[in-house]
Amino acid sequence: MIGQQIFNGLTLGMAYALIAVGYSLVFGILRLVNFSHGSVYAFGAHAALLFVGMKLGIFPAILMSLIFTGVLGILIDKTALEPLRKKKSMPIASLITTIGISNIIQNMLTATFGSQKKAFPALFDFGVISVGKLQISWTQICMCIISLMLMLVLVLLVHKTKIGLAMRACEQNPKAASMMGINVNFIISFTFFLGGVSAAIAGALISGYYQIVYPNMGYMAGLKAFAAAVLGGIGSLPGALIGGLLVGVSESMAATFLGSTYRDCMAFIILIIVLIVRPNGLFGKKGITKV
Amino acid sequence: MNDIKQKKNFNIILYLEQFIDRFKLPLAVSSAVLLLIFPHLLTNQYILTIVVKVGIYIILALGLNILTGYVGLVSLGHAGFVAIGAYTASLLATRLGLGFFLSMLCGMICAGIAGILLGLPTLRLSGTYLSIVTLGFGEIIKTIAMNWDSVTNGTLGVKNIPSPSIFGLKLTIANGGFYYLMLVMLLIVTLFCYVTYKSRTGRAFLAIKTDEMAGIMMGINVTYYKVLAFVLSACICASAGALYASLIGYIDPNTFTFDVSTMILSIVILGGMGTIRGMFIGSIILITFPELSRSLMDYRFVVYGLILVLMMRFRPQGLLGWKSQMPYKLSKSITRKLEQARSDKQENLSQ
Amino acid sequence: GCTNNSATSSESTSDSTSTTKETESTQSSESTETIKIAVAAPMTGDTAEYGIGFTNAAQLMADEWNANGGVLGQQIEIVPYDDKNSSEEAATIAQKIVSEGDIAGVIGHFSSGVCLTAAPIYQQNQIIEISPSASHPDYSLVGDYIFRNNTVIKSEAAASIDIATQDLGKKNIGIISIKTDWGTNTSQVIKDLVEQLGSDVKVVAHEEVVEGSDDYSPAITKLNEAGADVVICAGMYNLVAPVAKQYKQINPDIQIVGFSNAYSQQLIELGGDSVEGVCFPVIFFSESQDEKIKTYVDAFTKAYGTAPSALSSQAYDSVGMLLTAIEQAGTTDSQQVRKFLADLGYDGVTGYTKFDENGDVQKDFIKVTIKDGTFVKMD
Amino acid sequence: MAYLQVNEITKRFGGIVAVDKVSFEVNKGEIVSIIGPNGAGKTTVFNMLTGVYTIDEGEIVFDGKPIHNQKPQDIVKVGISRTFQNIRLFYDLRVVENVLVGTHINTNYNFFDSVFRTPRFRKEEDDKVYNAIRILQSIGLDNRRDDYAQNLPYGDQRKLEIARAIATGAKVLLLDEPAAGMNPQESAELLQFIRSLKVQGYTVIMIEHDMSVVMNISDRIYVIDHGKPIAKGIPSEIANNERVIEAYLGGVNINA
Amino acid sequence: MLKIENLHTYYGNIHALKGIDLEVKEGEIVSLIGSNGAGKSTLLSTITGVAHAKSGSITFKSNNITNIPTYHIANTGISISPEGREVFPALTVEENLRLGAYIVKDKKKIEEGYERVYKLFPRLQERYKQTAGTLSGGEQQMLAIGRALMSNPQLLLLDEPSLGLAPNIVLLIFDLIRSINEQGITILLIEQNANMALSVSNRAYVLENGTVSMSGDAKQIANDPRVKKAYLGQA
Ligand SMILES: Nc1ncnc2c1ncn2[C@@H]1O[C@H](COP(=O)(O)OP(=O)(O)OP(=O)(O)O)[C@@H](O)[C@H]1O
Ligand SMILES: Nc1ncnc2c1ncn2[C@@H]1O[C@H](COP(=O)(O)OP(=O)(O)OP(=O)(O)O)[C@@H](O)[C@H]1O
Ligand SMILES: [Mg+2]
Ligand SMILES: [Mg+2]
Repeated sequence: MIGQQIFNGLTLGMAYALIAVGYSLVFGILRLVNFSHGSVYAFGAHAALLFVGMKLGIFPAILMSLIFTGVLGILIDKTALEPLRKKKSMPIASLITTIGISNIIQNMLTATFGSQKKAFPALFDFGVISVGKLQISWTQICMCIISLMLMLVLVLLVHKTKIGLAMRACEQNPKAASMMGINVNFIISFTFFLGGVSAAIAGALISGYYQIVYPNMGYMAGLKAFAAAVLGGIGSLPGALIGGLLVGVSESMAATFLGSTYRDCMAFIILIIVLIVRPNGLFGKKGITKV
Repeated sequence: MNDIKQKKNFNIILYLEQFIDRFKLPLAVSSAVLLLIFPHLLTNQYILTIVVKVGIYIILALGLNILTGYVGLVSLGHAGFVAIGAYTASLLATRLGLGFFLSMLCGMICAGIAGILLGLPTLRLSGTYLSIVTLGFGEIIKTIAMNWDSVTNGTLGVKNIPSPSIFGLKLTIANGGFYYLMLVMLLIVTLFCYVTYKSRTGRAFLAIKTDEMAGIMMGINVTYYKVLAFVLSACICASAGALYASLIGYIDPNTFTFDVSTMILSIVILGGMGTIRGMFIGSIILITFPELSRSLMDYRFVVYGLILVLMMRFRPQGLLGWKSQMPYKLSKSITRKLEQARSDKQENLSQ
Repeated sequence: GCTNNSATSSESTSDSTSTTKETESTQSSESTETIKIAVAAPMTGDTAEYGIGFTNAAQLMADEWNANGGVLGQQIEIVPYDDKNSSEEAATIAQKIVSEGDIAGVIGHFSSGVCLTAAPIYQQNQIIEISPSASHPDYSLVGDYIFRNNTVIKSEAAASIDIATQDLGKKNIGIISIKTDWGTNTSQVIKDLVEQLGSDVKVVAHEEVVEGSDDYSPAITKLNEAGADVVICAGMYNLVAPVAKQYKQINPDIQIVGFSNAYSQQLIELGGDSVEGVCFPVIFFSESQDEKIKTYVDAFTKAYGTAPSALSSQAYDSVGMLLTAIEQAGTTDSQQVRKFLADLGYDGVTGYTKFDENGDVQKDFIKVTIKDGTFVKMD
Repeated sequence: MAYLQVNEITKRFGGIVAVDKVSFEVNKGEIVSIIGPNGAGKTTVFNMLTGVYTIDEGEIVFDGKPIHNQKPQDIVKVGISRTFQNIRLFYDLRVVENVLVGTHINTNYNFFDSVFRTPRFRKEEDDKVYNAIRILQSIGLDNRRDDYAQNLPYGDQRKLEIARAIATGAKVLLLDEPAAGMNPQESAELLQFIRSLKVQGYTVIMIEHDMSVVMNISDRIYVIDHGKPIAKGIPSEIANNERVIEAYLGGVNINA
Repeated sequence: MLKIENLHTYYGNIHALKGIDLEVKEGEIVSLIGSNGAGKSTLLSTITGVAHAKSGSITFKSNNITNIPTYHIANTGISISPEGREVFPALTVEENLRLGAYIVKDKKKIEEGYERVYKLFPRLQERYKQTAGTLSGGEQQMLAIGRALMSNPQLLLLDEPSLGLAPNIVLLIFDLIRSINEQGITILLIEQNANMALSVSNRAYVLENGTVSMSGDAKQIANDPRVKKAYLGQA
């Protein structure tokens, strides 16, 4: 049973990791916890549901939802966050703004789609394979593969390309970055686009796995993914992956040994323990404290 | 254009401050009278309930403001402290029949201890890392409240929490007593915050917020002040929690969700963090708005979110979050001493 | 959004018919044009669908009355209040309703915990509350103005166990329940009842799960390891469907028994093939051949696009009972109405209803299962 | 033994030995300068003296007591205070409040006093404010008392840092490039001010690249390069030291 | 090449530049001196679009560049070593330099840039993998200057380049200013070390309280008694 539970946890962890990437991307450039990300994820899932309903075929539908959600990300940045940056406001103002945005998106979803849980078609449903006593479904395997690929693409993008270097420069010192000829607002919007796309991928994959979609789906998952991102060292993409897996497995273990009702705080207990030992998360860079 | 507008703003703030400074006494007296007779002007219990709720949220915001507005530690889990205060007080009141004030005090002590337990290990954390730990704290407290059935009654919650009473007089919304109780507590907390800020404690808080390293180099014991801020903040929020529990008469783990934490934080930021005045306006707006907009139904919280976004968009420093433009206030004795020194010097020169 | 439309459309027809009814208002009541009935339930948030369902059902009932001239010669107005299914909101709402001064009665609050917060306020201010969904035994004990049109947990749990043990003939019961006041209570009641049964039926495992996570695999794995051959699922459709789905992946033979609040068209939509064979006891069955129910279901489906759920139907009947009591009392004075309500025998779509001394009801259960994607009576 | 005695302190960062067995001593009332090329390890020495960095080897003895590896806030209490190479003021506070924060440690009223506004609180608070204003007057910042530190020009910010360090009541001041960003005229004024500190009995240790300041004011100078001490002596000796000229002064002619 | 007319800049309500007129001709070294808070850095910020000009105009190579986004300005061939160094603290020395050449498309040019900077400041080559935030103050200053050189600018703005540098490096910097000017780069220089600045410059402007109080030939300015008294520390 332990084996099965660990595997359950890993799949769940992949789901968290997928969402956590979005937090890390935006945090990695703005030092901002984007609380609207959970809602953007729910939006992505609903968009996919909507386009699937239009009978475009499942993959075109998902592609459409990726684009729409990416655009939503840009929209959030352009309408609400960029003006704040222009005013050089405190970071916390942006945080509150993202909470507001989260409210707007989530309640708009409820108002248009209703609060009830809706069925989502299964993706990659090629049945189950048994390895010894383990039952592994193809959906799970595909989810893992796609997450890993996404992660790899993003890591390469951030660390090996010029735009990635620009992203890191903007995070460090936006003023100096613009002096170097970097269009900071474009880079930030681009990051939000990536965040939106990753949220939509997460939305489609996770909905396809659980076959459920509802406006509030990003709430708890979002918080835990955020915890996972921080656990791994927020801003670090591999950190998001490891953090997500760790949270997933520990939840699964908690559910097994303590009972499912404790699982929601498991992510946070692990998080607190890790942070006390490593204040910047597992892969987080230490802040520069030279005086 | 923009600059001219800002220039005007600046003058308005200075003018406003001078105005308030000059008419301190009449303003204070008239608002006190207004607040005191308020329940007699209005017999509508619903409105009175809302007003009390606004008051409770002001206390909560004042509590969080110590930590976030002054020390710069952003907490996303203050619902946890509220829960500790509310649960401790209500359990003591319902199970042991303890009086309101005693049980509130116990709630505050428990929250204070929780403040230490949370504050100490997280000293090394900063920024987002601390915020997420506080968030986790809030969730953990909620989970404990949900699962520790034998004590907290689990998801069934605590029912029939008695109203506070003084000398056998039950303070309820109906007889206005609850309102006055809220008023007194609010006054005490406000004064407490005021005197704390106007002392070396307040300065140490601000120093830690703006530059922790420089603060350390001034000999400030950062550990002590951070933990102190946690404790004060926790105690104040716990007292509000106890008050809240006896207002509603029923609590369960879902009373203390993440949304409560973000609500308190939003009040602090929207009002203007690091100010006392801001907490009042922030709470009034954010608590009354959802009530006023009931007719919007489904779109109520869409509009609520919109308000948050717009307010931040146009006043990111918070509605009343300006820095005082008045000269630094010196006490009379200092002015006298300085005058003295100056004239001495002049004498010396002329000699 | 549909509620407003139907309210206005029915108004035009009312004038012509109002004269036919000969109920004059004896009571003091001021010159208010309408009699207001509050529906207080979650209209936003996770459980908004239930509140909206209540409102829709209440509106349907009001429309029917209004078409026949309303009550006491006045039109009936349904006023929705959103409590977000939160106790604190509910307390405020209750205060607001009390302060309005012209609310003839309250249909609602959704979950038991919320009801328990609001009920004392209504009781103190002598306002009638009928909850279509509260099932906690304490709820109706709050006072004599507090009623419910839902069975208490115990009777429904007994019915579920009966399905599991008698109809399905299983011995090893697993319980999976949501961690809410209702879920906790229900699972406790199930355990107690099973224990009383004695014999060789036993609860082999009990897992509690929280809402807001869609991954139930750890709990399911545990239940399966424990050897459960039937699982009683104490949760709404949104728990039953994913549990069925995830359970059938690892054990296709598992039998799942639910409760009446899982009885909703969405269960089938959400669960697809996996919910085939899920059974539960209901007091309202929309496929029923009963004329009254048929016309109701048709009207509801026409107005709102979906068939009514069990809980909505209970709200529908609750409004009917309240209006009947007002009509009988000849006044909206709640003291009077309360008396008539307490003595009322009402034959509605959710069966014959008669309140006992606490304000509780006894209902007969129909056993329903899902077959080929539709609800059918069990045989 | 000297007032402040530093014995062979060493600091490593990964592979880099930033400070390698540096020793020096400072007597009461002296002005001692530490100079050396960029990246020589001067600021690191200050960071070790004030407890920002723990030292890997060696010892620091102040007034007869070892103070290495004590917490920074305790070292301030012992009486050593500093300014920063990259200015670190409390930008949201007013000028006078910045100085008041400096008085933090030698304030004796407790939390209770401040909550109940006891006479003790009032008296001490008044004393502190008065004291702060006097310090500002002495450094020539009195006219900017009510301004927020943020709005000061660079040079005034440097002065405010010094004022804040003095306010801690420390008798040893560590000044890290106090004249950076000042024009020759302003440096000359600063020089006067530091001299006046000496007169008042302060001990000053200074890092500075402006030779017109260093050579005119220092009682003694220590030179380090690549973390290692390379010379020490009075200004005229240093100005003519071959190694120092080669590593640090280059072709700059010093009129010491 | 660069022409500034009647420029006004505000920080909120602080009027920092009160009508500046200034010109830099191609191939010149122009220095800008003035006491603390005179508005020198503000002028550079306004040129680079970091601070917002309220009125007046800035023309560069006969294009109006007033208040256009900072990144555009970098693309026109203006590069800056700003006040306060503004390095990217968590990025390595090498990455910082790479960012300096962000607008350069030609890979070979970038490689040449590295070589040039490393030859100039061997210290930076020693530390090319170190994160910039942990460099010493002077090392950071070298990095800021090196980074500004990476983009092969036509106009180089230097804000107190000698700040915090050792005397021998200061000499090096001034040599550098001379030599890159000879390579055809126009330079606008802010210095507190007015003596040396004036000695390398063709022309100079003296800023006081947000206005130009004096301008002219560098030698002439250096010999002006008021300048001597106020900025050169010579009575
Ligand atoms: N935290 C750190 N991590 C890694 N290296 C460091 C750290 N702090 C300092 N260094 C290195 O140690 C050396 C000494 O730095 P320090 O700041 O003491 O120099 P300095 O003598 O003050 O130079 P400057 O005159 O330029 O300020 C430098 O090479 C620097 O890169
Ligand atoms: N960000 C800012 N906000 C408000 N005021 C500012 C800001 N930056 C500069 N100032 C003010 O603008 C004026 C000009 O400052 P600026 O930095 O341009 O001077 P400077 O000549 O570069 O001085 P320094 O030699 O000290 O660098 C000063 O009075 C300063 O206080
Ligand atoms: Mg240094
Ligand atoms: Mg400057």
